[in-house]
Amino acid sequence: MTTVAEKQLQTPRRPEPGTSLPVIAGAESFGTLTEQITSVVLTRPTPPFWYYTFAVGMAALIMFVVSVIYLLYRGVGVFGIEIPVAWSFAITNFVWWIGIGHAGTLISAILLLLNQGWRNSINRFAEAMTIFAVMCAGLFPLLHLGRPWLFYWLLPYPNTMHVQPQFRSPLVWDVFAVSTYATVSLLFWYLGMVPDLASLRDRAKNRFAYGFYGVLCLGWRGASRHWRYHETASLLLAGLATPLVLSVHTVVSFDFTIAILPGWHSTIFPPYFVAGAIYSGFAMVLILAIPLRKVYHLENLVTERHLNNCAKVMLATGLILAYTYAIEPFTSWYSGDTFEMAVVHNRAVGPHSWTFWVTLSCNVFIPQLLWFRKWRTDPKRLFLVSFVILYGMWLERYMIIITSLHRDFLPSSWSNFIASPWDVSVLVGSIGLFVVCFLLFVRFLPMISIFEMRELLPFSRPGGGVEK
Amino acid sequence: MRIGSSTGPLYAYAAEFDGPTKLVDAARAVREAGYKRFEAYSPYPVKELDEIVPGWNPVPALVLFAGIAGAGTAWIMQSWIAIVDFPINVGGRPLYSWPAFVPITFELTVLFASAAAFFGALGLCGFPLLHHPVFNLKEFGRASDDRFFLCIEARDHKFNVRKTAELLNEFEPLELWEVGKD
Amino acid sequence: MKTEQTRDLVPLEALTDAAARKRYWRSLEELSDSPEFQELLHTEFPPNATEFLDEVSRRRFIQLAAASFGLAGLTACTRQPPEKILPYVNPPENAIPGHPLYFATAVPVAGVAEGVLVETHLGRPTKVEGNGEHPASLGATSVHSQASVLDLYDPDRAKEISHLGVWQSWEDFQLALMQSLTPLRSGKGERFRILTDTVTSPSLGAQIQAVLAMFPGAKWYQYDPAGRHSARAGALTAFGRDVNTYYRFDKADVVLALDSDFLACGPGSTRFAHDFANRRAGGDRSNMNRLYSIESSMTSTGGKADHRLPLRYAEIELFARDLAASLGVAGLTTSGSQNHPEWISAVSRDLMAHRGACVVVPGLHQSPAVHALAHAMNSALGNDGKTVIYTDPLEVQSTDQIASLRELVNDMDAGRVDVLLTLGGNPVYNAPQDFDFRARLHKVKTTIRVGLHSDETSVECQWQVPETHFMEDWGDTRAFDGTLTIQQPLILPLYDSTSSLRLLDSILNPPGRSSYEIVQNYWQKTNGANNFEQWWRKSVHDGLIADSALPPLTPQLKTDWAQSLSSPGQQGIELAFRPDPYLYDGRYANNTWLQELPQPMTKLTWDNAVHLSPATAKQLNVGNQDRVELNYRGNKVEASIWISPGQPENSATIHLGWGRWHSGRAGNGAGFNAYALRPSDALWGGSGLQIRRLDKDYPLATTQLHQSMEGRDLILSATAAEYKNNPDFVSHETKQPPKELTLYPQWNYTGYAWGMSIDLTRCVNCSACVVACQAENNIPVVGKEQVLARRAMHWLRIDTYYEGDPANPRAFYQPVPCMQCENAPCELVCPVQATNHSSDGLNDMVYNRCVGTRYCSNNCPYKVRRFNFLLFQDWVTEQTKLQRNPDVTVRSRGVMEKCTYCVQRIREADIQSRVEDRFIRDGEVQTACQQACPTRAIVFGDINNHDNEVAKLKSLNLNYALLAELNTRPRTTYLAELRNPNPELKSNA
Amino acid sequence: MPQFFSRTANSLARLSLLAVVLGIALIAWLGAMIVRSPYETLQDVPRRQPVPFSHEHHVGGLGIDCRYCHTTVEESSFANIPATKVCMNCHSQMWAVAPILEPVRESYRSGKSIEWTRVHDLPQFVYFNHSIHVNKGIGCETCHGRVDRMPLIWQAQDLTMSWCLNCHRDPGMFVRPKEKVFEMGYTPPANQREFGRKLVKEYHIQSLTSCSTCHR
Repeated sequence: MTTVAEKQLQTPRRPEPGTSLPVIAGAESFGTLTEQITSVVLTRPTPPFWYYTFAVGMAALIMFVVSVIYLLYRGVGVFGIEIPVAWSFAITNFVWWIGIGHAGTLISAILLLLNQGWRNSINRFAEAMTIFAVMCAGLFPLLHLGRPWLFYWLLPYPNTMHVQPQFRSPLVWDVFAVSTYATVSLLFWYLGMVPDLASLRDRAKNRFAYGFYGVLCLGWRGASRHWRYHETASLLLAGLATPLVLSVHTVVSFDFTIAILPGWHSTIFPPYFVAGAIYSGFAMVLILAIPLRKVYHLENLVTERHLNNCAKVMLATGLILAYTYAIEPFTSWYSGDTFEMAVVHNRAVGPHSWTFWVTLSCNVFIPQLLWFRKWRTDPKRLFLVSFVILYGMWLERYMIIITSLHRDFLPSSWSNFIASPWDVSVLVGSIGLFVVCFLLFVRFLPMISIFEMRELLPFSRPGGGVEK
Repeated sequence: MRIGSSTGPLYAYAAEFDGPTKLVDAARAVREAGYKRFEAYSPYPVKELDEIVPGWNPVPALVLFAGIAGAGTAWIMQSWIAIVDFPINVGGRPLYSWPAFVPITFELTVLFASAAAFFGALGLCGFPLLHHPVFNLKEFGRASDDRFFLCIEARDHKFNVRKTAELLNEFEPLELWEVGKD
Repeated sequence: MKTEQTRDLVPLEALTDAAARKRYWRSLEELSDSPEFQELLHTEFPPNATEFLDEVSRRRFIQLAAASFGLAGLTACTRQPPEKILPYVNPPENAIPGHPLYFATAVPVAGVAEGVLVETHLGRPTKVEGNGEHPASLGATSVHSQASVLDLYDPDRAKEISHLGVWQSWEDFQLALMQSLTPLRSGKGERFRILTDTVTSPSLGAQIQAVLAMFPGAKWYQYDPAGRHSARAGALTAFGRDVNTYYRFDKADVVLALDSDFLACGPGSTRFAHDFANRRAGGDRSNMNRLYSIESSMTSTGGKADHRLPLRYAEIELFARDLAASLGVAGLTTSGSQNHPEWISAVSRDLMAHRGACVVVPGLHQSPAVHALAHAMNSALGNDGKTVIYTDPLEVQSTDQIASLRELVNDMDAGRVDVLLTLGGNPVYNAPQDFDFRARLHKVKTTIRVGLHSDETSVECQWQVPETHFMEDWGDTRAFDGTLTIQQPLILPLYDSTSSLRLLDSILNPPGRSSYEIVQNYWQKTNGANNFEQWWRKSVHDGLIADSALPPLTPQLKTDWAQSLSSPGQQGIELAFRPDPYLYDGRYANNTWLQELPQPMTKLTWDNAVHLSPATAKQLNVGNQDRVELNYRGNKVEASIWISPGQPENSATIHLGWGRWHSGRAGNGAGFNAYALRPSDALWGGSGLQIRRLDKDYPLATTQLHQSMEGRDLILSATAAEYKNNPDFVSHETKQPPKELTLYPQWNYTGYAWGMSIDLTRCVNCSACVVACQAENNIPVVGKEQVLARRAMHWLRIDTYYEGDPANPRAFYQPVPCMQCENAPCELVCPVQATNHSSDGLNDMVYNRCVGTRYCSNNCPYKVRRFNFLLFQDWVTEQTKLQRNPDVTVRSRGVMEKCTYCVQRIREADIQSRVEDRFIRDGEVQTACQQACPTRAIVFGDINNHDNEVAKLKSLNLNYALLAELNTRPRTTYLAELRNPNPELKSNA
Repeated sequence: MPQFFSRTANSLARLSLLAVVLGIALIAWLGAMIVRSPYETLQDVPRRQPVPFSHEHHVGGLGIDCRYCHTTVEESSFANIPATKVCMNCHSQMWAVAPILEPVRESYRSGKSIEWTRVHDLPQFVYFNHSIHVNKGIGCETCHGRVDRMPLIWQAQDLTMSWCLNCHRDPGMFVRPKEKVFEMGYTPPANQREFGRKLVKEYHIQSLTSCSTCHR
């Protein structure tokens, strides 16, 4: 009787059509695959890299907590906001974080629907990234309220005042969109993780771990009935999450487009924002994936092909952005609207023009390097480009918010904007929150979907061979 | 035949395989033999088992109904609040500004449907179900790793200690286990 | 006009087609795209890093306990702290709790009265309104009257009698006063001196005279640093006697202002602005008056002028002389300067064409010669008795204040003074620099100071006696035309204080009578009517003594007056002192409303500055906010530069009243002290100023950083001639979308529909409306740091724009309250219904519902919403709480606020009318800004009733909506500005 | 180790899930109840006063009209709390030495106000006006309840905003003839709906629900 492992040695690996880069590199059996991923959580010593980054993240998180306490104590005026620039960092951060989250949903939902098998090795941590990013994002609209303790007035509930939210406001849409998005992402992520939690349970070395993962996996047994419901639910969730993810950033862009401000009031914003969101999200995925695969020696699972594919998505969305950057001045010129033209002019040469040009460089010019295969597959170079894009996308939102607000209709109200140290500390602090959450995830939960990776193995189908 | 769990009355026979091919073949044979209470366990979804292992899948219907309920809830809530509950002139817009109600209606549709998919799927699985007789099988831990199990419950009216074991042994399992109830 | 020059200075020129039509620009640095200017633009904004280190926030630390209570009150699910009700023991007559009472009195602004009605709630004065029957007010108020109520509650007022800093009782003080005065009686009181502010109060004058009679050797000095020194000297030159001059602008077709800011500053300005505006925008506007302004710094009046000529302080005298000569004033030769011949000829022709219906107005701070020349011109033009009225001086005793103060100082220096009683004034701070008053004060044996504040003079005197505020005590005072008002107290003195009247009485008839007895006795004696009680009641009630205006005089020009004129020399940079438009001579320095009130043209708050013309600044290589050292005759002071368009070349204007060091928490350290440069022989300036640039800058807080309209149609204007040819120019220039152009059905407002009309022709930028709004609506003051951070809270602002040549631009004023848009963009985006429309079309703002997303502000195209970024409202100081209007919610941290058309007044009137089962009458509801406005530029009412004034104004063809193309459909609309330039005179038209 | 959890773990897991769901519901329900309860609204809670003034005695027993003490109720927003002088009008003669009235006499002597505890205490941002309500046929009793049966005064209604809106949206259900405004124990006619509609028309009553009607 030959074991699967032996059989697998003789099965030739079939490269996927259309690419020369493999999804899984190196020989794998079910056992080694399970071992490789679960051992990160269960057996292997936590690498020093984890501790270093955790320490840095924790320091930033403490800064975040301190800043938030001070913010709540003094009031939202500790930020650099003013009249007319009544929104600045907080909303920028909100849009930025939400946008980052979008890549996770895209990878897990849209690529699942499109049957892109390669996404199996990155979808789990991308989803985790989504959840933590949405969490960070969700904090900002709360923190930037004048009276944050009354946030619940944005929700409809029976109350003694007999007053309900105003459903024409994009901010109420935001509340629903972001909370739906957070909930659905969490459900999707958890549903996908249940079978893998069972794997962790079954490989747990001590009672505590067994109990912990045993409860978390709810008693998963891998019965074919389980898989049937699980698969259906996953597909349906993917089908629901796909329009959801598009709607969320569309709604976020409504925060701007519903307003009458020149530079905000534009129909191109929804696709523009969605593309930008995916763009920045993939950059974040790469920023997370590149060190992770190195530190945890996952190069065989997260291969150059993944890097290449992510880079291609970035290139494509980056080009969409470039198009919108180009079309914006065109439409304002074409409209003949004095105010719109003034904003375009102000963005290009006004006191905040540096944000415009740096944004353009980060999001359009520098990413053109991705046309070169070397830049798409070399981890270090790709990391660099991703970093630039991530910064560029933050700056883009900052640019949109500030340049439209600080010079709008009446020149008498024109102003400038200068950030306060608290603006920066809360932003950096939120990154710390994200890093801490993400590292805890890596440490305690399976960061790669094990069961979906098994499906990728060539002998996973009855009769051998891989489904596409 | 090895004993998986010594205590209690017999729960099931479990055949352990090292790959999906034999599992599917065995399951098909078991079904053709007229067994109803059997279940296949695998570390990843094996599509072929869907047609073999009996059961129905109400999840899509659940999701559809929940989605409709979500849409209805959102639309009715918004319209009622804006028109009936406290009609207020907001920026000169009409009370029934329906285009403004679209985003939330969509979001709640998705929220309700997703919740239905998630809770429906897990609920149909019977979760949380931390204790289950099949866990009495010591080797069952590998069902989430690299082993495939086919269980035929003793409750099945066709179950016969000898015949069932013979049927399963036909497919050369790595082991055939006897699983106890406790 | 220098078209080619200004064109490339407009940054948006390339994009705006309107640029070809109009060229607007803003603060000077933007005129240039040079890197330095760009850098300046960046540094102009404050880093917020220090915002939690400032003084205010340290205080705030303590406030937080109280604040949390306030916050709790606004939340929904917290129980309110229990509240007590304290009813009267004996209810006063006429007092209905919940209804305010109004009492007539008069606000003495620099000794000259403005009649007012003071609103009191349960005995607390909260708001000052104009007295419609008083000639100086006619129902309107100046900024000073509006702000005077805050002075009453100033927490830094002097609170107790003290001797060398030790608390004393009133009896202790009286004893000490007697002890120091009794030995002087032997020498007939030669060593006893009294120093006062300018005294116009008859009863106080009588008291002082009585004291002087008791001490025949004693002397009385008056000193007002910003008083009518020149006017007196000029009158003496021209007529050989002192006269009080005032003007009848309602009868003047042509007005020539010689460095006079008569529309916004100085005695009578409230009335003058009223008459001027009525003459300008009355009827069908076919018969406008014309204003020429020749001035040495940019003022509101200059900005309003049809023709403005910036001349240096000294050049104005030459101009006046040349003009007078060309008007044919006898005995006068021209200066020979040959400057501005086209102006001389055009203006003199225009004046001659309107003999008896024109007026020449000299500025109070101009030289005596200009005053004399103005008298001569008015006389030559036959204006005397028609547009120019002369009366006896308002002062009880007109003196050469500088000479008399010099005498006092010399006596003090020589040790000839034993007791100096200082009533009011603040000579240690504001006496001419060369008098060295502070050092000499210490040579006096006993120094006694009666003052409202514990100020620079108080702390240098041995005895400090707190003075009552005019709202706390009886008194009397005169208006610009001599009309008398008996001031009545509205509240018991808040502190252990006394009035000058009472103090003097304690010398005359120890232990002294009450102020009431003193004033009533005086008038009983003076009036002598047999029905005195009735006369007294009526006079007090009406807020003025009937027919008490001083009778007109007809003084004759001296024959040899012209010989006493001398020609001023000039070299180098000229320095001009001006009283501050708001702080006056510094007496209002601790009034936070006035400190934070944006200065008329520059919109500066919390600081004064050295005003230089753009070209002079360039020449000196200084820019906005640069710190410089001013050196004038060897006296030095550090100051900041502000580049002011319209300032004459080689001339620096600085305002008095700043840089105080003992005024209280608001005034201390705000601005620099111009008195430190002021010599007694050049009170209003002279040449020879040296400016040395120091290598540091000093942030100046302005509320308007950008004063160019960027070619946008924000303020529509035309000349009278253009309007005549094209009466519908407004509808051609605005792009109001048709009402049908919307997908949505219309809301109909069937009941009241409140609306406002603001006439830009009438607005003179006096800012009374802004302070009135602040007083009425409990608007907090935020302090300089927060103004720098662009967080000023004024609900109503006056945008000031410049157009044309920076050396001599045209200025435009536009008051901007909430527009109350029917299609309000702000409401649409509020997630919690905190702002929405009332059934009568108001854009309601529900403070208690606001969670502070600030989205509404972003979406407000007019940027009229104000946000409580931090805890701006003072929840701690007890005194300021007393001032608050109980009908308006006091907003706390994290809440948006804005103009509501004074909805509390609308609702009050609404309720009153419904109780009486009738409709609200036109004019029954006045907004605070409307009520305060001297020129009646703001009119408010129900626009659904076509008989109402506001509806009529809105139907004029001058009516337009700001940013109409956005289809917000504002309820507040403007009437386009009309000007009436002289076709003969090309410049500055 | 596969069979790690005991059979009871299944029930335990399901119960704890249920507990979480029910717990959240319970907390929400409790919160909703608390804000509507007398704990928050102080409805029906008699308040201690410096003098135990009994409306039951003065109104119910002696039949004194509301306006004898609450003098400004018809003309002002504030109904007025009587001055000490008003108490002394009678109590300088009647019960002139009763120890219970000592605080009143003390106030009269010293000129210091009696410190009553406010019972009907609206938040500072709510501007209620008595005169308009009283003049348009809203009885004292409608909001203040049967004052003639209150030994110590308490709040008869919860005074929440939704309570205010109840009437403001449909005043016809609560309005009564003007002459009955100060009457206690008024029973609305059976046809209040039609009767109210008639009065609303007659008195020109408006249903005002704009925010600035009460919040300024």
